[in-house]
Amino acid sequence: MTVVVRTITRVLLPISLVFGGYVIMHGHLTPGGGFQGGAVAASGLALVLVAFGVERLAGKKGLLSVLESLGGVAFAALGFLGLGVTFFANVLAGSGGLFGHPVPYGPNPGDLNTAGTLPLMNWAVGFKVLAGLGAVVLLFGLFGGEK
Amino acid sequence: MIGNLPFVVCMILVALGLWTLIAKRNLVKLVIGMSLVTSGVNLFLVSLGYVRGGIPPIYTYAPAAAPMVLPTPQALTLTSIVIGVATTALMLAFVVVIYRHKGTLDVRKIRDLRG
Amino acid sequence: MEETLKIITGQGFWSPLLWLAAALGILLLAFFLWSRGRREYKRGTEQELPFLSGERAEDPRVGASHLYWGFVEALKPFLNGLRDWHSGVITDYVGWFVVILVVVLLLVL
Amino acid sequence: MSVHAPILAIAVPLLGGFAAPLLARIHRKVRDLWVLLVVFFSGACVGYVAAHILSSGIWVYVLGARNPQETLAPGGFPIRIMLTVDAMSAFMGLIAGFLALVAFPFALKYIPEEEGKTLALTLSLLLLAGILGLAYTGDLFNFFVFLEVTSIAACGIIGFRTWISRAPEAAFKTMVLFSLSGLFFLLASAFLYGEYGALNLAYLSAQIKGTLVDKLALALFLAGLIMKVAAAPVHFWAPDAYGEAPAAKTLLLVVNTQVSLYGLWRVLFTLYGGALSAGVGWLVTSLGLLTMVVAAFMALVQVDLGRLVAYGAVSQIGYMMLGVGVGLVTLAGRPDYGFVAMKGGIFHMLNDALTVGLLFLCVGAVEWTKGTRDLRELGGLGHGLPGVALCFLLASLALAGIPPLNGFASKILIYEGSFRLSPILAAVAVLASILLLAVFARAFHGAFLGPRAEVKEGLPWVFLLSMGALAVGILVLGLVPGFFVEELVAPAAKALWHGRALYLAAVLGG
Repeated sequence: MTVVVRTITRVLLPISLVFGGYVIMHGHLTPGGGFQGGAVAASGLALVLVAFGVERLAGKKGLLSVLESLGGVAFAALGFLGLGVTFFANVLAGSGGLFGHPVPYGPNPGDLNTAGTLPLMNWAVGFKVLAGLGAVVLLFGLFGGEK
Repeated sequence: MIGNLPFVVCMILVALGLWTLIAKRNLVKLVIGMSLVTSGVNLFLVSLGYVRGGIPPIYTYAPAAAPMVLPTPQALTLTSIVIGVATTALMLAFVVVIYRHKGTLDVRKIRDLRG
Repeated sequence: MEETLKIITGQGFWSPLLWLAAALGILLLAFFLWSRGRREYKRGTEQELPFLSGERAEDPRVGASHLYWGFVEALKPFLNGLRDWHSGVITDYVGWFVVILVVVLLLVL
Repeated sequence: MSVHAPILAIAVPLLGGFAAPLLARIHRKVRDLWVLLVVFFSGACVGYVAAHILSSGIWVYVLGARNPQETLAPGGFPIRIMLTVDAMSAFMGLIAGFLALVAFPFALKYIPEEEGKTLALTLSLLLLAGILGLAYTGDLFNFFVFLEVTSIAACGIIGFRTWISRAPEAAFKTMVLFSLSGLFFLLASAFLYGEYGALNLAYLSAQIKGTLVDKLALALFLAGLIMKVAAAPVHFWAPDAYGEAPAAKTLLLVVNTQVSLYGLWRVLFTLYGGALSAGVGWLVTSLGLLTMVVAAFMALVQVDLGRLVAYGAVSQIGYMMLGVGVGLVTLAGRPDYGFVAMKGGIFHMLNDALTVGLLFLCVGAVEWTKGTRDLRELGGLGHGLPGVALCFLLASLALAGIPPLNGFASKILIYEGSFRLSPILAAVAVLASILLLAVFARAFHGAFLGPRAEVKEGLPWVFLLSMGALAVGILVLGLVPGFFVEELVAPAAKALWHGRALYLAAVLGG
């Protein structure tokens, strides 16, 4: 690809990753969440693929698959965390300390930390989607490269 | 009657998707048809939850006592979109592999499995 | 205990163990008849070799497709139609899905 | 811990599936051990759930609530995700658990390491989680989600061997049809959600009165699920999928089809049990007849052993649809013969899982030793593989409904039940059975009889163990069918036939 595309990619990649992280992080407060944020971040990977070619990312296939598995394991494990009550029960919400106190009912700005396991699950899903979509795009690149 | 217009449009989308799946010969176009059906169903779900004059169901800085649209169909739609992405990616991957084996995307030529 | 060994079918019952006992009886009868037969068969002679239409068969294997050859041949038009129906074209399959959808819609409404 | 058994049966394979690729990086043995552990744990949970339900009724489990039995939110409205496990769900769970226990050890030896074994195991665990989820879930949307989980995992399993040109083709076709069926299921759920504002099966069932929207939704449900269960005019995906997937994994695909069939019964009996016309019952019955005849004739002309067995498997779906279809037709009057036919149809699910599973394992063993499944090239394997030949013979006879094996035990219930409704139904069913006997006599003759053929030595003992487990199951179910019919099948059939009120009461109270 031309130098224009490469330069713009260098500028846009960090922005897309940070914006993806923001969407994941605020998933329980504003529109967005794990999947959307992960997809935004994965678009950054796709951009790299287009601008620099498959070779640049080909070595990262193993890393992506590990990240994807880790995301899945973390999500399921967070569900198991609630087993003292019921599966998927939000035991961390309002448990004090880092996780803060129960939120008041009704419209309010909300805090980043008071939702218990929800943001953690968002992060798990976000990484899974980032890695999964990244791997899919990468595989399409690898497939298309040979003839 | 005019309130049902969104539903009619969604059904037209689904029908168009089915038409694409029946009438088109190119595998990639079949995947597009599948996406059309998915979009139709997703739009139908979202339009089900609309409340006249409602605001988005977000509690952050929401005006008090304003009616919100139903959040459940939106959550359902989101799940459905995620599944749709996975399905599309998988189908496109199969299309790529089929093309590498057979060198064609015409459905009439991809019929080793028949009879 | 009676109930665990047989199934009541509404018009009678099915008991596999009873059936096995009957089958055993018939088998014994068959064995008895068989054992009364003549024994003129000589091992190691030409009587052991396979023949096909009076000729010595070189490869006596009967291919799987030759079983029921006549039956399949007689039904050929029907079976060929059935095979053509499974055309392998995905758009046809979706078409049949739409047909089922329409049939069900007409039936239910 | 035991109060969480239903969700653990689903969640542990899910976690196991995600963790398998990570453990494969440590060591392959660790991964294999982990997969076996996960499957055994899930199987134990399934068994525990079944034992508990058969002794003390429906088990409701609400996810994320303060108490697993707290089904209703304040205001008397069920909003949470919940599992509602009755005798029929537990029966399906048992089938899935047993076949998984048989299939996974077989697969560990069957799929070569360099052919994506980790991927196949991961997908199979996800498929198992999806199947158990379908069997246990109590609301429509989760049913859809698990339907799609099984679709994606199943198509991954069918098509992951990308270097074979037929596998991706089968996977693509199956994927298109599976997605369509899932989307129509979702559309139908959306219709009901739009009308009643809920997705919980029990709540919707209490509300449904048979309005126009209800009927439209019923048609969409039926169209989607009939495709997923491989009934006749839309069964085309099944032989492709069963034939091209690795033989050890086809067992899970068979269970996947059966659990979709369970979904169809759940929708018809529980969701629409109060407002159903006899026409739907006749539709299911006639599609069942069409399925069994068409599939039996198609099996007659196959030359590929895997595809032949696949058509045999499709024809068995027809028997289940016939048995339960007779029950649906007579649902209004609930005569005794309707219940007999229902018992036959549901018993046949278990028998079909065992016999078809054993046949596919035999096909896998044949392919493993000879590298081909073409009946024109096979022959004489009975000398080298006596165990496999014996298992194939046993399973074929059971599939064709020869007494005293298990296939006959369930088929006689179907024959006698459907005979009372119309003798033509029973006559067609018997005809299809005779055809199947001819088909499998030919398959057995073509593959195993004839002069001795060279075989690859060293068939793993795990193969024979898995096949032996299924063969013993066939013999036991055949020789003492009364015990299983009374203890397992009758409660499951009753849960559909009479159990709708109990199902509603378990969730809605009162």
